Amino acid sequence: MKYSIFLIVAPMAMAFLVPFLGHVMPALSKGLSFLTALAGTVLSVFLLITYKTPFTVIMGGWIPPFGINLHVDMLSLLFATVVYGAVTLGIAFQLSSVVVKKPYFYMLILLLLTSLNGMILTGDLFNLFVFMEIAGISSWALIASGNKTAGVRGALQYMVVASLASVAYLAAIAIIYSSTGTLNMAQISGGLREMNSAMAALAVLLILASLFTEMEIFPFNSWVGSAYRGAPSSISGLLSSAVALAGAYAMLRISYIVFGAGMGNIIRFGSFNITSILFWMGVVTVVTGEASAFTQKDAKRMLAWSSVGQMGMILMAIAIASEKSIYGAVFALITHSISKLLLFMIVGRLVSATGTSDWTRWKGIGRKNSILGIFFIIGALGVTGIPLFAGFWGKFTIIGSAFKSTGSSYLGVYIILAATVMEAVYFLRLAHALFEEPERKPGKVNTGIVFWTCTTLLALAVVIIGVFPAPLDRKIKKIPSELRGDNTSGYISTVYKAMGR
Amino acid sequence: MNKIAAILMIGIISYGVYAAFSSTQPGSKPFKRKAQNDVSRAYLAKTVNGKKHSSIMRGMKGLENSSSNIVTAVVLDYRGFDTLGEVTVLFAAIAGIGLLLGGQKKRVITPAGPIISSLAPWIALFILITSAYVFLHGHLTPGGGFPGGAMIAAGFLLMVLGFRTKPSGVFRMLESFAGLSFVLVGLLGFLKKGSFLQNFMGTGEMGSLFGSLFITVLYAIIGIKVAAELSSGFGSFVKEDLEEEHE
Amino acid sequence: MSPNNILILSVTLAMLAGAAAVVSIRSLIGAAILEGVVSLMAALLFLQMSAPDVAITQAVIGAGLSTSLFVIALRRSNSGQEDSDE
Amino acid sequence: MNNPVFLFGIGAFALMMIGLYGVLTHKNIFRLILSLGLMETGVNLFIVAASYWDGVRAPILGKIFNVKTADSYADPLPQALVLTSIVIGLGVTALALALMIKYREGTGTLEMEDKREEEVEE
Repeated sequence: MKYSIFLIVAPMAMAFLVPFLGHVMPALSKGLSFLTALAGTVLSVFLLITYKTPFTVIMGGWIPPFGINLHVDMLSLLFATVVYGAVTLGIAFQLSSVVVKKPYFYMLILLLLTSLNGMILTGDLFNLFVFMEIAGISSWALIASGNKTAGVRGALQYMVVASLASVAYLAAIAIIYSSTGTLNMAQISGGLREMNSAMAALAVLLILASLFTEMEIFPFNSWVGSAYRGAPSSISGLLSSAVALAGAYAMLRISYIVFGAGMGNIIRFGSFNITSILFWMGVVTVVTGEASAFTQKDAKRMLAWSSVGQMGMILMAIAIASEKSIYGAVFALITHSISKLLLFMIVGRLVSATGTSDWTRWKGIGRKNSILGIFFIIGALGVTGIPLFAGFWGKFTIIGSAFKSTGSSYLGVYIILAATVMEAVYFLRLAHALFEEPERKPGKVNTGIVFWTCTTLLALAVVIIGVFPAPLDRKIKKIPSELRGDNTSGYISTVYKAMGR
Repeated sequence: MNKIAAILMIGIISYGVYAAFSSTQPGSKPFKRKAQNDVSRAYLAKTVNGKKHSSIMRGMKGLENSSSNIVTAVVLDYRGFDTLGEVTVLFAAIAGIGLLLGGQKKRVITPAGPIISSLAPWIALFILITSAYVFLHGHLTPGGGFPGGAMIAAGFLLMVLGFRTKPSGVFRMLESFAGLSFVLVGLLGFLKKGSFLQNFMGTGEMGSLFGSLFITVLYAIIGIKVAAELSSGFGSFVKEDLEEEHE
Repeated sequence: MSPNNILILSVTLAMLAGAAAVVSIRSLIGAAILEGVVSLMAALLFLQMSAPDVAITQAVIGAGLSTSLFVIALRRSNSGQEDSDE
Repeated sequence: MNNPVFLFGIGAFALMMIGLYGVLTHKNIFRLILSLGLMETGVNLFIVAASYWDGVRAPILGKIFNVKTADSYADPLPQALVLTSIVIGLGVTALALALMIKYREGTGTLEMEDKREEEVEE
């Protein structure tokens, strides 16, 4: 089980190898990048299948809190698997597209993969910061690699916001470390309650601000539109399905383990209550995200803002903090990643076929490429959460948990339902345009065996999860109890066991 | 954003920080240190693995690590994984620069004036020796691989300015090689001792130059890597710079 | 106030004055060089806080390399001395 | 004022706020990067200052180190963190400058707010 370090180390080692190979044989370095990601996917699936109880992997032979530890449980393994799967398909998609990229491009994708897995697995607050910075740097470079000014502008906007976020995060680390004397997440969880409550509230607000940037929560998401639009389509897909996923993971982990020792027990610091802040940020994000998506004529921007809306919904679920809502949030995150990656792949090909990302000029493409159009509809239904498609279960559970909760959380039901209607309208509007009578003869969409393999896999996943959610359901059901700190298989007790206490 | 809004925002933040720091509720706070905490006390007294010493002397053997500079011990031994991440950050940044700025027109480099070009090699040699000293003594004195490597890169920048030296692909190779060796050292620890980046070379005499081989090896790798990285990355800024001057 | 505190206070004030100049001065290249001065003052403060490792790193990387990088990048981006911001 | 710890803390915080002012008021990318650099320096000072206390020695063990005197040494962990953070800051700055050069090549300006949208094709 300690082999889970290879989830982080293998792509890192491969990335270090690329400049060497890129000098000798560029093609080989690309192929090996893909194979590394594929091997990592296999490893993560293997770990997921053989998984029994949470465990802690120590680094450097030093027990936590002196050394850094990785924490592997169902939540981190599931997310690592999704990230690996998404990146593997993303690399395949990029390899099969007409635009030839330099070996460095694949190297940066591998570094992104490394850092996202590091974010997901680490149990140390500062280590999380280091991996967040690697993720940031590699994604800025990748966004700008589209060689278009829009991408460079998006990357710069992202850079400025993310740098502010990392300063806030470091300031929070300074406050937390000098008051509690530790950086280990499990230990901080106890230490935060011994802190002066105003100080603790300040630290928590600073951390929340930086995590909101990773997770694309309003008002920290002004960069989203231009970054997604200017990036190459494979990268936009990865930003939505892997980077935002890792951000949401960090949010889940930190808000349950660090801020509150377990479910439904999110800490109050004096009169300051995190739950309501998270909930209202989520509401505002859903409303603004879906409204911006609704008004977009640019397909990539539309998908980007739709991701923002989904992240807002997940933040609301995190804030409701019941066993059901956690289940719903994890389910929705995973299915959102799958469906969005599918949509971005299709949109990417449509953009390269028509030379524009304005979807009103895509009229009639679906008539000539009907399977592509059907796949688009499957992806759209998956994101929207129509019954029999993957997104349904997550959304359904979140709405159910909002029904059961009292107070302002009840409002979540209406917000999510309204957002679903808006999503359905703007996706079906686009899908309708695809099958409309064309004004001029639509161009040929460049497809190929690799593209069809990727999209078929994703579309099948959307449908199969929608119809038979049972296998995924069994895995996700374990998560709420593992997140809880008070039982023997919970996060905190696992780490404390590794500390020898 | 206009200036008044900015000042208003800064005022709000400052007030919030002031309110938090002046809060009189009970509990621990930064800047008001309680007795030194467990973690750093264990680092200083080298008692992380539970073995207690009444005092530590120069020349002592069998300590959990024999670095007298505790910051170095933390950076490379106790929290070595962070440092691997840090090295990767630089690597990613330089790769990004290569992706964005590399592969452009042919470069012409103009030589600098006579004073710089005659002095450059001597200064560069001096910098090289100093930086080697800095990263070999990382476990004894302040300094280490990062400043040492950065100094070599500065020396190299001087060479670029002084001569017609062109930064070549050699640096990328060296960087690649150094990064791989870092991971390899980590994996050897994993294979021999069971934990990634664990010290598998043993510890020697505290306070001697080659007493902590593990740290010296890692700092040498980091020094080479940082030097190669910064030289190649900054080379790609400089090259274009000189070329534009020429045109 | 001990002499040491006076030294610390003057270095801090010099650092803050430099920082204020960085955000307000018109010349871009001047701002870049002042940023180096701020880094150097910060390195002195690190030294005062008994952190010699950090001080050396800050001096070499923050004051040395970053500043030269700023200047080189500014020349590379071929911009004039004037800032059109005001 | 007699305790330099607060001086360090206030200085670090003021540096961060000056940097934040720069980030909020400027549209010039070069100035944004410089202001972010100021904020990074400020937060690094803040990390070390938050765990510093008066009259400690640098965490480099002398000839004889007694466990009882551990309190007279500065806390090594924040210093290690800042070491990491400075190098990360260098990486971020370098990449940001490369992005700036690229932006300048594409638009001919260093100002951020240029709203002109161009077609993307892949």
